[in-house]
Amino acid sequence: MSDPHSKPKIRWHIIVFLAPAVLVYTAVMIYPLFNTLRLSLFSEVEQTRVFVGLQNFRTLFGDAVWSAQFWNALANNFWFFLIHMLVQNPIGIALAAILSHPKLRFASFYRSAIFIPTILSFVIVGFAWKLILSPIWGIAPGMLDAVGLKSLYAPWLGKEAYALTTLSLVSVWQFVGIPMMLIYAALLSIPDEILEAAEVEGITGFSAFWKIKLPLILPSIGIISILTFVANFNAFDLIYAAQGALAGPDFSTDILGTFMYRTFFGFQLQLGDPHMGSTIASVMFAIILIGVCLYLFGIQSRMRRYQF
Amino acid sequence: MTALTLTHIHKSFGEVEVLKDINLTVEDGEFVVFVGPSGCGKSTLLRVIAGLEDATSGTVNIGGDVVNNVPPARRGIAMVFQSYALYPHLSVRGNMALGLKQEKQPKSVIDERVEKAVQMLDLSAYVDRRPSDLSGGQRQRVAIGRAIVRDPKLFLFDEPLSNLDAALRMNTRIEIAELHRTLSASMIYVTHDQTEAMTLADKIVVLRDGQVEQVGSPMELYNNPANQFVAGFLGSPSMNFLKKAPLAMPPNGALGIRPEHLRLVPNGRIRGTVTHVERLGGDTNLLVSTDQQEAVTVRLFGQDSTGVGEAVELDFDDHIAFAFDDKMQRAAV
Amino acid sequence: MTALTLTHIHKSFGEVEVLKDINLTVEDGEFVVFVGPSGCGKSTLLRVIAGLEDATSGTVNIGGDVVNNVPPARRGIAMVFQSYALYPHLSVRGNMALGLKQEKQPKSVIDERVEKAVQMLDLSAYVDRRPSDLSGGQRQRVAIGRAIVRDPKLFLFDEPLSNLDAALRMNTRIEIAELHRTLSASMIYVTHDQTEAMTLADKIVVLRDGQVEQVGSPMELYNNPANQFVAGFLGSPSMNFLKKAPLAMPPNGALGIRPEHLRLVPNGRIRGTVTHVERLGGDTNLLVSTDQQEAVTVRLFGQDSTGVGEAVELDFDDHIAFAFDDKMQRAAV
Amino acid sequence: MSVARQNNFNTYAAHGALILYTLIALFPVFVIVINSFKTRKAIFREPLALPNSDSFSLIGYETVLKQGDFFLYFQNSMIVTVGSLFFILLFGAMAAFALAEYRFRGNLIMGLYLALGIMIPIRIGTVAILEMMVQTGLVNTLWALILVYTAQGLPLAVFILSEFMRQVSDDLKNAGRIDGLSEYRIFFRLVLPLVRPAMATVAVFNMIPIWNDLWFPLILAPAEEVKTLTLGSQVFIGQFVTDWNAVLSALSLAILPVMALYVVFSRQLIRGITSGAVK
Amino acid sequence: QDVTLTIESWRNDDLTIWQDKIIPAFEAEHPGIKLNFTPSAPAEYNAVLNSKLDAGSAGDIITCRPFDASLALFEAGHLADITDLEGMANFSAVAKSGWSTDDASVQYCVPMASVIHGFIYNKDAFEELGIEEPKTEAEFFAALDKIKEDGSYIPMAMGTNDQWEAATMGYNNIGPNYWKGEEGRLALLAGDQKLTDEAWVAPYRQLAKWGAYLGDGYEAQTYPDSQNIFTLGRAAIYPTGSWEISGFNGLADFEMGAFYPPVQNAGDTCYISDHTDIGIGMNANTPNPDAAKTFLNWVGSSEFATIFANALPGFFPLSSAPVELEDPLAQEFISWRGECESTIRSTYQVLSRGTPNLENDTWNASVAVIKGEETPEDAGKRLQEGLSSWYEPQQ
Ligand SMILES: Nc1ncnc2c1ncn2[C@@H]1O[C@H](COP(=O)(O)OP(=O)(O)OP(=O)(O)O)[C@@H](O)[C@H]1O
Ligand SMILES: Nc1ncnc2c1ncn2[C@@H]1O[C@H](COP(=O)(O)OP(=O)(O)OP(=O)(O)O)[C@@H](O)[C@H]1O
Ligand SMILES: [Mg+2]
Ligand SMILES: [Mg+2]
Repeated sequence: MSDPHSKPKIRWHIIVFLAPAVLVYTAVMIYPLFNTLRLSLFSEVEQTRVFVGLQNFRTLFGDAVWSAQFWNALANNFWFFLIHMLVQNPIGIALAAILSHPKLRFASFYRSAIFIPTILSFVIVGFAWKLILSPIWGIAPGMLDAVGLKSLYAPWLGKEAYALTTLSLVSVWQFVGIPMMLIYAALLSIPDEILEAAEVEGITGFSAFWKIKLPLILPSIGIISILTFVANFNAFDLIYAAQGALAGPDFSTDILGTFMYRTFFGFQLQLGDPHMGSTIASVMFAIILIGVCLYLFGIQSRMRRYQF
Repeated sequence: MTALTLTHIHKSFGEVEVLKDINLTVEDGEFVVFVGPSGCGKSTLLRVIAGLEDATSGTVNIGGDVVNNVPPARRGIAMVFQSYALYPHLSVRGNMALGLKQEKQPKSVIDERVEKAVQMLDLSAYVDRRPSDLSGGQRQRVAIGRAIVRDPKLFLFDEPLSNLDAALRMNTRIEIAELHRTLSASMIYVTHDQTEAMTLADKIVVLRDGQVEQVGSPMELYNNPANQFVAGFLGSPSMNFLKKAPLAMPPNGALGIRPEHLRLVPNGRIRGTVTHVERLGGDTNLLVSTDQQEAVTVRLFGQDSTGVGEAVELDFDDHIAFAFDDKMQRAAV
Repeated sequence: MTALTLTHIHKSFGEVEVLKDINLTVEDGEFVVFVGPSGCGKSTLLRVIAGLEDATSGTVNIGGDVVNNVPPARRGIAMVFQSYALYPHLSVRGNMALGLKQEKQPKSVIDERVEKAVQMLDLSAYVDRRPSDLSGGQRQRVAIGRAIVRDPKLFLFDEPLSNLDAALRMNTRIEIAELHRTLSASMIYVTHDQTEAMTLADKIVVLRDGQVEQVGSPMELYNNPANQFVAGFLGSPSMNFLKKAPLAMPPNGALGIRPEHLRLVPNGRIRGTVTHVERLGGDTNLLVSTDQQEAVTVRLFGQDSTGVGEAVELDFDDHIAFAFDDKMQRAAV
Repeated sequence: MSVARQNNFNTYAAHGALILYTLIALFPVFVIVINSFKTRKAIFREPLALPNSDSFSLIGYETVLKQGDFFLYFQNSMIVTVGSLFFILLFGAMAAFALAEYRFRGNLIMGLYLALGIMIPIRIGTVAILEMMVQTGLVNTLWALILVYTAQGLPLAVFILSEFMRQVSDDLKNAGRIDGLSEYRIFFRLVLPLVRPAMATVAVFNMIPIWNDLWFPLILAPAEEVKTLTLGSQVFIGQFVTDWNAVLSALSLAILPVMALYVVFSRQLIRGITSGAVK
Repeated sequence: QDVTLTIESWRNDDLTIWQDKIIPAFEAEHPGIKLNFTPSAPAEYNAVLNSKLDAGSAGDIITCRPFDASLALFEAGHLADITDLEGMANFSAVAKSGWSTDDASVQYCVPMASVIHGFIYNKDAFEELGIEEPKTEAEFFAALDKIKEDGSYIPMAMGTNDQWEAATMGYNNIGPNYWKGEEGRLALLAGDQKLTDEAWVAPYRQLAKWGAYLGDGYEAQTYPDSQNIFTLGRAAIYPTGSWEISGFNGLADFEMGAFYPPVQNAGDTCYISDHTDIGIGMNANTPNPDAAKTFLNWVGSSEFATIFANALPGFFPLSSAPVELEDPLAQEFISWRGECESTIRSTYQVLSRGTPNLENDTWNASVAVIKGEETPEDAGKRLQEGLSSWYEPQQ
């Protein structure tokens, strides 16, 4: 912006400001990551690493065993993402909308409490929910029983049909605080005068939300969606903590993260295969990149950010 | 019929009493301007009328009905905000139509009313633009249009022009005056710009510290202020107050003389030295330090060649000077 | 000696040329005001002088030295910003002292200079407060104090008063004028308020679209504008331009008459109807629609009883009217 | 409360919904904490009952505290978390400032480059990271963890902070320049204090995954003297997987410090978020 | 100058035993060598160890998983060749098979312990209901039926949530009786038998019947859940392995007994899975090879075997030296070595090298069969297809 010195001079301060971050980031993150992604073009034959081009990708998509697992994980991952989009974000928005009510009492208490699951580790969350949902310990069946809905209980985590949905909901439970906070911030940034103008016109309560607030926070919702997308397609820990690396039952909770982990690092008797593992990682990276680009160029560019 | 009657309105925020016993009547078709220093409660009073705040006590009567418990939308009012408060996501047309849609007006009525407002405000070229694509003045017109389509009994304006630059402010001021003539609706207008107050108002309400200081037509207030506050508040440059005046005065009182009523004359009763000259082209202000060490402003029409440091003698007509007593109330000269 | 010489200054942001060949001289002790519509490049020019932006080409000469490659702190300038830009974490004293500390001035010198500025600006009660605990006017004074202590050859002000309210603005304007007289330093002052421009300037520079339209003393510009833009830009209410004037005129040109030069006279050359009256107490503006369907403003001193709808006849002295040709340049009447 | 504007029913409904969700949010934590204070039998018999004189037991905590040096683990976690946050905030803010403040060739590219890391889990680079740490002799030191977490946290930090930095008044920085402050002083003295709420936001968002991470401590610093609390409690969870007293106590012990840290930062977090960063 | 040997292990359960018993015993005998036992969680052990070995930061001593996982480490040059270690002489060829190259020419880990599969039961419950230890399939199911009828106990504690329980404690527990232990296992390796053969499908057929005897919601029951159910006295029978003994002794307040997998018909030879489970080897890149060898030799000694076996009843030493066991339940388990033929888990050697991985598939199939989602025949077919897709002798 301002260069107090003459043009040709190197602005050392820019370099000084950027250098530490760029160095640490490049050395400890980018270099290892690309070093790893590079492995996807190699394979190990007779204890030596040979370059095989895109062979690993052909295996991943062409070989029935691999591709079945891959598509299963991808489909599960989309479901995982869909549930977050359909449950987490609407709940987050709803909570934020309630919280942003100007005269609400105890708002800061609610806000903090609802954010607490987000700060817990996956180990704790996975373990706690396994306990609560466990048929053995009986908290969930007991509670359903108390409201006369015992018949609705099923050992959800153990049933192929429910396990993924259940875990997605646990994840929703854990992370709902993030969209809530971001939307809350967005709602607060809507000027009071606009809402009052609406009030004078009779647009209050729900219609104020639908007709005024929601359109105005759409850009934030867009950003939250893309953050959710990236986080979901990178997810791994919760499934791993709750269901193990085999993402049971019968791979019904397998998502790209667990699939990649299992392949890359091996599991029990299965030997780690860094080459296939990084192949999957590369594909994950590509999927996320495509998603982000679609968002940036397809949606973000069309969405207006309102200056208040 | 009266458009608005306020009776014993009090308003406190917690401990702080912001409005103290406000009584006020706005006649049908009247243009009333609230003026007063910043923080005196103008906006709060307007918001109480709109129903955006509840009065702590007192009644608000709009068009004959007590509306204390009526939500803003059903008070028959429309409000124009300082920041315009346009809906950023809607087009000009959408901004104007939203309130009507909310009232479930038939589409034909909506279209017709919006069209009329658009015509009236000369916005037809912009109906499909978003507020962000409009200039400040256009936004202001849209905000007014949004008020017009509601066809209210009472318009409320809260400093609607303060975000516009000088030239635009003057034009829009005139437009609002014309609008008032056309619609012949009652309007309440908050401002702290006294030019706006003087030029627009049928009736000015001067507020201070949550209390009404004086109510009257602009020229009434200008020519016959009830107290020193009102006298000093209206008029630019503001009135000179002399403690040591060449006239008989109430003890500890002050003599108020408007700058344009001071004349440079030989052997004037006030002597002094020019300390600063402001030449505005159309008129010239002299700042004079009197021999009694008081500062007075003299406003001369046209261009004047008096320079800084010159000794001058000033005089005024006694009948257009005001005397104020030690409680700052008008007193006989 | 000249305080500042700008020679062939160009400045582009990417493709956009914001300043086009600016040449300008500021004499020692002169008060120069830059005016012009928003976006015309006033701030950019000021920032180029300060060294906060580099000119794309051209030289900046301050006090005899070419300073193109000299950082802002060593150009011998001080700047006062529109937003005051006080350091929020420092007290008033700290704000003023920081630049001097940075220059490694001895403590005694710093204390002395800060003390002097504090006295001059009447800030002694606040020296230990943070900016957040000050009112707008006080903040502005601190910002000026911060400039003063640096003892600069050249003061740069970028719309320093635009965040103040009307009354404060007038007082501070006068303070700045006094400051200029006391310090007799050169000052460059950016504003788009023409009252400020007229009252403060020794020399006004009117900019438009990155180009200098005219340079001269306020009265020179007021009484002898080089073109229609300058003529219309200075003066409030602004000059009337008549296309269909009762005088011989350049083809497609316009005749400019200042509102205060129009008189209500019987049998005047211009006939019309009053469409709006603005009574300001000290003067009265009539908006008149002429029989040629042109709108003119008439400014009358004092209070006038002419009402809306009245037919009036207007006239003016030919020698104080300006003719402009179809290129908006001055032409002979 | 305003009569014309507020509807009591809505207020009750709002509180109802919030209380319900708050209960849902806190329930699992509640279950874990209360059961950690009960005897093994009571845990199973009445999982939802509060501990009473009959069922109260600290046996789990005794087991956990007897094993391993929880205080040391806690200290390690603290050092790693605080250290990483310090570098993330410092380096991140510096880079964000450079990107937000200066126009230079490659500004955009650099911004994108730094954002790339948001999209790939750093975990897949584990082997290369470990190799590097081995070569530099940093394995089994807390520095290894601090470096990794710093790298991992930088992309988001730069992204958020640069948004904030753009909002800092240009005039202020220019005033500093005219007063002769160097770019560094402008950054440290003027800009950093003004983006403090944003820094708190970044701190909270980074603190959680760092404190809770299991993977890198396991690989880069598994030695006893540099073990983190999460790793320490994970070993317990493995070791006492059938001893629920111990497991629940270990979990409670792992939850409480983060909660405490969160409470410390939460006010800043709200301020940071609501001052409009991530609009 | 002391050298410190760091031991990598997944046995975090054993942390206290190492710290309290094994390490002091070793250090007392070998001044100058210190030991540091650094276990990680079992599920992460492979990933962590591989990463550390690749990067060169792994400890000196490495606890070896049996068969391929360790073989891969050896082939990658991470495990040292310790064929010539004196202590190696104390082990039988079978014991060594878990940690030698396919041709048995090179040995890279010292065998440390094996575990024996079987069923532990609640003696009090059996007495209460008047049930005897079942010897045959028929008696086994009769017993289960009886318990189920009575209703005060869950007949059998097992869950399918963690998957491996079903395969390890189910399929590989009862399977050897059907495929005749080593005979069948070697035939499968050689390609002479197929997973679709009756010997390999029959165990699934048994498992398919188990679902009915498991507790409510067994689908979501985890391994620790099963352990708790049993030790809290809520289940009567617990299909398991000897490794539980030490843990259960502290938890259960009833008397426990054990029986080996029931045979098909009375008088049939019984086969047990006596699985070589833990070995211990030396990081090829250790800076302290001499100290490491000293330690490994000590692990091969009868002294270690005695300490280890008694510290961890249920982990049976593999050394040929006789060991006196004190725990009655452990004695029961080890006594089966005399009655029955021993074998190891069918999927561990060679067969889980490729993709799809037979071990993982077996987990999956066992669960599916128990839940009734797949017939035993289909399971066999699926596994066979998977195996033959990469394992040449089966093609
Ligand atoms: N919601 C509120 N809570 C507490 N005090 C308030 C609130 N709104 C206004 N006030 C106080 O009431 C007083 C009057 O405020 P109000 O906005 O009506 O002033 P105003 O005359 O409109 O001033 P301005 O010209 O600056 O707009 C002020 O002192 C203000 O601080
Ligand atoms: N950093 C920048 N990058 C690109 N364009 C800029 C930059 N700064 C200013 N401009 C453009 O240069 C032109 C002149 O801006 P400048 O701020 O000098 O106007 P101004 O005369 O000070 O206006 P105002 O009265 O509104 O302050 C404007 O069109 C503006 O958009
Ligand atoms: Mg107000
Ligand atoms: Mg500007």
